[in-house]
Amino acid sequence: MSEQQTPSSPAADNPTKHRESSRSRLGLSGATVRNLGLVAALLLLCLVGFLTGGDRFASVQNLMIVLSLASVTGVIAIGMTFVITTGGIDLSVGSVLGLTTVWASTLATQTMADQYGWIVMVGCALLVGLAAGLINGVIIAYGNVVAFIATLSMLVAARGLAELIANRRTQIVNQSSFESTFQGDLLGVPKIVWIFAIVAVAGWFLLNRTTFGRRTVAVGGNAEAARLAGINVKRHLLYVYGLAGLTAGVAGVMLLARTGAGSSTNGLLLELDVIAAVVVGGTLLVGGRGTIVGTVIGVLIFATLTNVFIINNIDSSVQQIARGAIIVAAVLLQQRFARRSTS
Amino acid sequence: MSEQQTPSSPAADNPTKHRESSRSRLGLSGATVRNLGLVAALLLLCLVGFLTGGDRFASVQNLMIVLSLASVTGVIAIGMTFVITTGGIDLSVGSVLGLTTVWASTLATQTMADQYGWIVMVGCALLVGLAAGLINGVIIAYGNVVAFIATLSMLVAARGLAELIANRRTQIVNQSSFESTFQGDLLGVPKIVWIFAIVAVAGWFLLNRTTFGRRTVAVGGNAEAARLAGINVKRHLLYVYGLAGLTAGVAGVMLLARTGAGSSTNGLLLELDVIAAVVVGGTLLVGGRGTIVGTVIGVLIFATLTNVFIINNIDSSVQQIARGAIIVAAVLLQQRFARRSTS
Amino acid sequence: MVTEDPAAPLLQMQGIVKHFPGAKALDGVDLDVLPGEVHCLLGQNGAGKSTLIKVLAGAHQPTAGTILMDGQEIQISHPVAALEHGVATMYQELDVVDGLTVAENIYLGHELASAGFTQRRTVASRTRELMARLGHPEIPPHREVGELSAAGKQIVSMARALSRDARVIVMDEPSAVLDSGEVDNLFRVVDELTSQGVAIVYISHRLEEIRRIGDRITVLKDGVTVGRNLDVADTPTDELIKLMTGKNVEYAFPERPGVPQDAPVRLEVTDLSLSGVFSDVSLSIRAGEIVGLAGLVGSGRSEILETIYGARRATHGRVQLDGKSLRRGSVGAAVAADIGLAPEERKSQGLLLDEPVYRNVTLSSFARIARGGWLDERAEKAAATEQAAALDLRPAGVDRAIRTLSGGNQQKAMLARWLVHGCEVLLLDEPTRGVDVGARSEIYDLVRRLADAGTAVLVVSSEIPEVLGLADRVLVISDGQVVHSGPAESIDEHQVLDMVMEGSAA
Amino acid sequence: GCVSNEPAEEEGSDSEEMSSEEGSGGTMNDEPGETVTIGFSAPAADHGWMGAITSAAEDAAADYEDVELRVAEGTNDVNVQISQIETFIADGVDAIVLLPFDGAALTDVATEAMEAGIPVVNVDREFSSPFAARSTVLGDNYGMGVSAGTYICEQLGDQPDAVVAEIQGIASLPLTQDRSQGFEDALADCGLDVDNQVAAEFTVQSGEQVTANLLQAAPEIDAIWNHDDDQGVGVLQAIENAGRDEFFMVGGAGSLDVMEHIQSGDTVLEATVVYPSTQAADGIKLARLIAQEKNLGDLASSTVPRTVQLYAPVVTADNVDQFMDIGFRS
Ligand SMILES: Nc1ncnc2c1ncn2[C@@H]1O[C@H](COP(=O)(O)OP(=O)(O)OP(=O)(O)O)[C@@H](O)[C@H]1O
Ligand SMILES: Nc1ncnc2c1ncn2[C@@H]1O[C@H](COP(=O)(O)OP(=O)(O)OP(=O)(O)O)[C@@H](O)[C@H]1O
Ligand SMILES: [Mg+2]
Ligand SMILES: [Mg+2]
Repeated sequence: MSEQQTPSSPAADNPTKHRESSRSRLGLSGATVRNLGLVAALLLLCLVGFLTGGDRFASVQNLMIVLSLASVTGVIAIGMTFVITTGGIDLSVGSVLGLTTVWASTLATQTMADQYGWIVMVGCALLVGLAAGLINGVIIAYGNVVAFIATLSMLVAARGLAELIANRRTQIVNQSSFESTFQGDLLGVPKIVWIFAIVAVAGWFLLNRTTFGRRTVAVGGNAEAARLAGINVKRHLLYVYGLAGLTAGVAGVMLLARTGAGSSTNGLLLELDVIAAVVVGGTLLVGGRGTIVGTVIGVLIFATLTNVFIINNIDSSVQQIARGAIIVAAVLLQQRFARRSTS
Repeated sequence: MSEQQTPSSPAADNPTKHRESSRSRLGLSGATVRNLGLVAALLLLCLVGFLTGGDRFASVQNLMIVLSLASVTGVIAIGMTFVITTGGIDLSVGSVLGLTTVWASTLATQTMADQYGWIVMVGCALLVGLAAGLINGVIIAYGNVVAFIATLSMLVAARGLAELIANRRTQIVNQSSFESTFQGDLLGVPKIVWIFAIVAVAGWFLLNRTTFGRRTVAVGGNAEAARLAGINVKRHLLYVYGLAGLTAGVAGVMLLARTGAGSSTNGLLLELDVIAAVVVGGTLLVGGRGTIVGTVIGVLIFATLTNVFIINNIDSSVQQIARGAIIVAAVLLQQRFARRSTS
Repeated sequence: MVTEDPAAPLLQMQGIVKHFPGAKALDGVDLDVLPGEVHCLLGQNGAGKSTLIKVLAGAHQPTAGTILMDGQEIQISHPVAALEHGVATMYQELDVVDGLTVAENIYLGHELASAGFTQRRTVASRTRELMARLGHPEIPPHREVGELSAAGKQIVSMARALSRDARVIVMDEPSAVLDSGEVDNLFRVVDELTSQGVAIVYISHRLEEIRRIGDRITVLKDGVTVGRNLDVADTPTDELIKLMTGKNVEYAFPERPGVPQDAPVRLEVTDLSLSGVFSDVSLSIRAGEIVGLAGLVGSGRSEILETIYGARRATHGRVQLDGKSLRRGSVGAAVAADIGLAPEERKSQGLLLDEPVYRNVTLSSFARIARGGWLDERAEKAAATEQAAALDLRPAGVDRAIRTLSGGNQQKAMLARWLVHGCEVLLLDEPTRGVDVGARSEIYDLVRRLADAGTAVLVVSSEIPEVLGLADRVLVISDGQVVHSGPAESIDEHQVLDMVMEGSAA
Repeated sequence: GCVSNEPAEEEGSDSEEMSSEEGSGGTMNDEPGETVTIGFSAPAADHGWMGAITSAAEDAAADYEDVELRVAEGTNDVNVQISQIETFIADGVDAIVLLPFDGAALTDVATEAMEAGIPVVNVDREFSSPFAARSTVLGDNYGMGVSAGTYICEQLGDQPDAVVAEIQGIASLPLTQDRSQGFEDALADCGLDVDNQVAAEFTVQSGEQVTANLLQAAPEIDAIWNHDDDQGVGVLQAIENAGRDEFFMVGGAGSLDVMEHIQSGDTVLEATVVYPSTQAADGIKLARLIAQEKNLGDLASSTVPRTVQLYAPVVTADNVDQFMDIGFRS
């Protein structure tokens, strides 16, 4: 939002042209260079984890824990990457996630699932997420309401609706076909991690290899140019917010599988974590540039950070102070790295 | 953030020009026209309040309740208006507010205040707020860290620090000079409302009548142009975030007076409320346009909404759904109004 | 070049009216375009040229009027409809997306895709072909457009129009950001297209270009057609200017009074270098002197100006004003020492588009206008109004948002900023880019008047005649090096071009 | 397993039993008196226990035709909560039941209400001044910690090296600190201490998240105390996901699900410490009695007492049947 983020400003020390040449020499795309810094931050964090936690940190089991924890946030972050790439924001993902877990685990849904299989619960979660996303999209694209306000309103409203439906109770999932399908491991890797992987790969292709992705970047980079090139900008925004809602629904299914419970408190404050991961990953808040790989690394950084803290049994207040400092340090490191690697 | 907000996009039928001319005919500034729509939304809300609550709503006493409620948020929203006008954002205000209430009410501070008067507590709150804001500013302006991430880190870190200082206990204020100075009414109006009024008027002058305000608008409107016009953009950003921190400190003093207690949980999630009020008020998230009057009306709308809900005794979950819908409706109304009033 | 029967126009626009709420941009404009011709659209800044072609492109909806293609009335209700009817447009405002690659920009909106997946290889090879056709095989399809210069972006925009296989290509001031070599390239492609029967609608403020490629001319003034289908060969320049401006404009450079030998040196630049861009640039300008920098696009002229001004931090060298060294890399110091820069890209580097004119004008003069941080709006407006009047700013009011001014008037407002400030040294980067003939000579006069009053002026322009005509002394820059320095009278356009080419070949 | 969204009657019968429990001679008290308006304000229902509190209050009020309940929007912003109480005062309600987000912060406004002649019943989080409430219904947070710690001591007292882990609720709340303090003190009595401490947020999701990490951090555990049974749903799931069972767990609050687990012994959950979610319902009942100037049925004194502190017993497989009735559906 502030000028520092605009890559297009011909700011004094921005060696655009120069950078390009050295980059092409290395055969690296701009996104790759930016991601290198992030990987460095993640590796540094892992090193700290290993030095302080030893085998408790550096084990396959722990890796799976970190990945599992990253999965729910990660799936939403993929959808959020698209939203932020258009220059928008979706504050409602956390509460929509909560709503989908509640709706998909009501007595009625679970009873129907007993009859027709888990598809009912999954379908319910996805539909609810999609619907919430599309409502956001309509309000933003066709109502011209600033995304921040529209999705903040959805945040509040979806939470209220979830409370109404759940009657403020936690709904336990005991639908066996759902549990057997989504809980546990596959080839030694938790199923929800597989889902995250699939969504991430699909998201990467969608953003980088399809017209949908190209249009997303165009809408965020220069909406007027996109319009003049014949893109239906409003409809595209609608789709993108729908997509974000859909990923919230997928994440809802994953959370249901992982916690075995639907609750209106699910996803509380998740939005900030998700946005932070996406932005730390290198997607620009002003729009026009998005990176799925960066987002995945961003999510992993946050999950690893939590893991390292708990393994070291650090007081939660101290954790928070350290967390703030480390996030800033990671971003600074990333910048430094990007600058150095190109000189 | 999405294209709809960008006034600079030469969108096809954007009636900029027209608005300009009819505006000058009516002798109204652009901000005034936009604010009219907001006032209409507020009046409508008041009408609903009056129809449903009658005298319980339309009484001086109730007005004072609404104003008191609006005051704490309002003061921070004034600072936030400057930040958002530069195109930035400050997510840390709520937790910095919490930190200032804690720091200003520790045993040590209160003991010192017993000796030297309330100025110690107030000075402490203001200094802590200012320092937190300046740290934000340095990281954003000189570290080139995106404001969203820098202030999110500050949010987390300040909360952790507040917990450490308060040892997670609520600290009771029983410093009599502080209480007698800031609690209660003056001329029938609560003192914190007076403070809000003073801060709002000062903010208005600062934004509209001083070079500081002009620079704020310039930095947000086009940072590169501002830089080439000789404005020290980085230093100015530092000041603006410092100002936001300072208003968090002022709000801290007000909240201490209102609650008589300092706690690390003070100001939880306040940032979203504040940003929502500022944006609903008409300040652009992309920067370059800010309105103090709009912000004040925005804050009043949210406070009145809360008040009308209580008076009407609506179920808490339903309230949330309604709140979401009403915020969107208010923004839509404001837009419609602005469009109509200029045709 | 007109290959078909001139009686059968390809495209006709009749009685086009476009009202923006409160303003009439077009008030009944007609345009006939024949197949295979280059039809030039002329008019002052704000005459309505861009608005007209935006109506044609479906970006604006006309208030009234009809558009005929092959004699059939058509509706162009959105940009896609225009493209479907074979009308492709290169807009005046660069309409590329920085975050996308060259190839992606070219095929934006008509991506070659199977089942939604972009066919990257096909797209890349076609892009390579297009770039080769435009004379720029060195621009790779996968390069991010944000990393290209303005000229590069213009070429991408051109390639996009070509990729549409259009029957009519509209070019809105394509040459404004191009240097002479690039313009030659552009014209070669235009010739190629017209020989295939494609019609070109060409907008430019450079009359000599119109002489070179134009077939017929339509002249707009204040939203109405004042000259219709004039033959380029038969219409003298005076007449065109008269049609456009409604008066006789002396299209000449102001007299050079000659700088007195004893005039003090104002600006002294010694061995200034910016690593990777230019090196060891030395120059000095005396009070009352205008120095011009000539060179190709990308030769580093803008960077030299910006480095002198402190907007970029020099890696080496020194800038002195009246014998005192300036702090390196500090715009504030330069402004305080009364150095002003009118940057190259008005919109992105100079203006606060949504702010009123007077606030744009006083932005650098707070030290003069404010007292203790307090602004006196009345004083501000008075100062701005005074300079606006001196520059003949149109419309004269300083309260309107600067966005609503035409390009030439925005440029004048930029100059007014430094007039209010009062400059010892004025650095002008492409001061007449996109400015119409009338305003152009006013700007020349103004610069000369400033110099006569003792200001030292450094001008960068891609139009070599402009540099030669306006400046007292000319420095030729090639590849970041000064390759020639001498009085403007002692050198002509061809010599400059030779030097420039030689330097870049070396 | 149990089914959520169970029919509402069950809850109704719950509260009826409670009311008879509380005022067993109270048939007189339940008889309709003059209609009273009671204002109710509580923090946001952002976790199950708080949700149960609000629902219980609403249900309790619904049982009386002479009670008109005004429920303010749940909020964690003390500034807003103060404004809610101010509105109640301005409205002239007959009594206020207040579960403050932060007891100290709401003390002033509660005092104001009392001064305006409106009795305030303080629930769960205590005011910092005795003048702020007519009557106070408290759980026992410190006592909870002590009960949990004592239970663990009983089980592990002979193993001084035993690894004890603690899963807190929202760490920044004073009540969490009270619980942890009680726990620590009780453990200290038998020479144990807390080896791993993590903080969740009273939500299922956060419970699962921190527990997954905790189990990794501590490869060998002997006992866990989890402060809250709502987040406990996630905690148990994480334990199940990790396939760990070398330890036993003690819960907190006493949700019905947890009691069912204790009863069936199908999880590591051996016991829970009750922290009654009936407090707000009790608050409503007391407020009604105060406003109608009645007394608790069985008391000899003529008015409602100043403080009611609810007991925090340990529920184990041995006595769980006794407590099923007061368990709440989280
Ligand atoms: N979106 C708009 N809203 C209001 N007025 C507009 C808008 N676009 C253009 N105008 C006005 O319409 C008139 C014609 O503008 P246009 O851009 O077509 O001029 P032009 O001939 O292309 O000028 P230039 O040579 O400077 O590019 C101008 O007075 C301009 O201010
Ligand atoms: N930020 C930068 N860092 C390093 N080199 C740069 C940067 N920007 C531009 N350059 C290089 O500087 C040279 C000059 O750039 P530029 O296009 O601004 O020159 P110019 O002479 O002003 O041309 P124009 O007519 O386009 O203004 C180019 O060779 C370009 O590669
Ligand atoms: Mg134009
Ligand atoms: Mg240049």
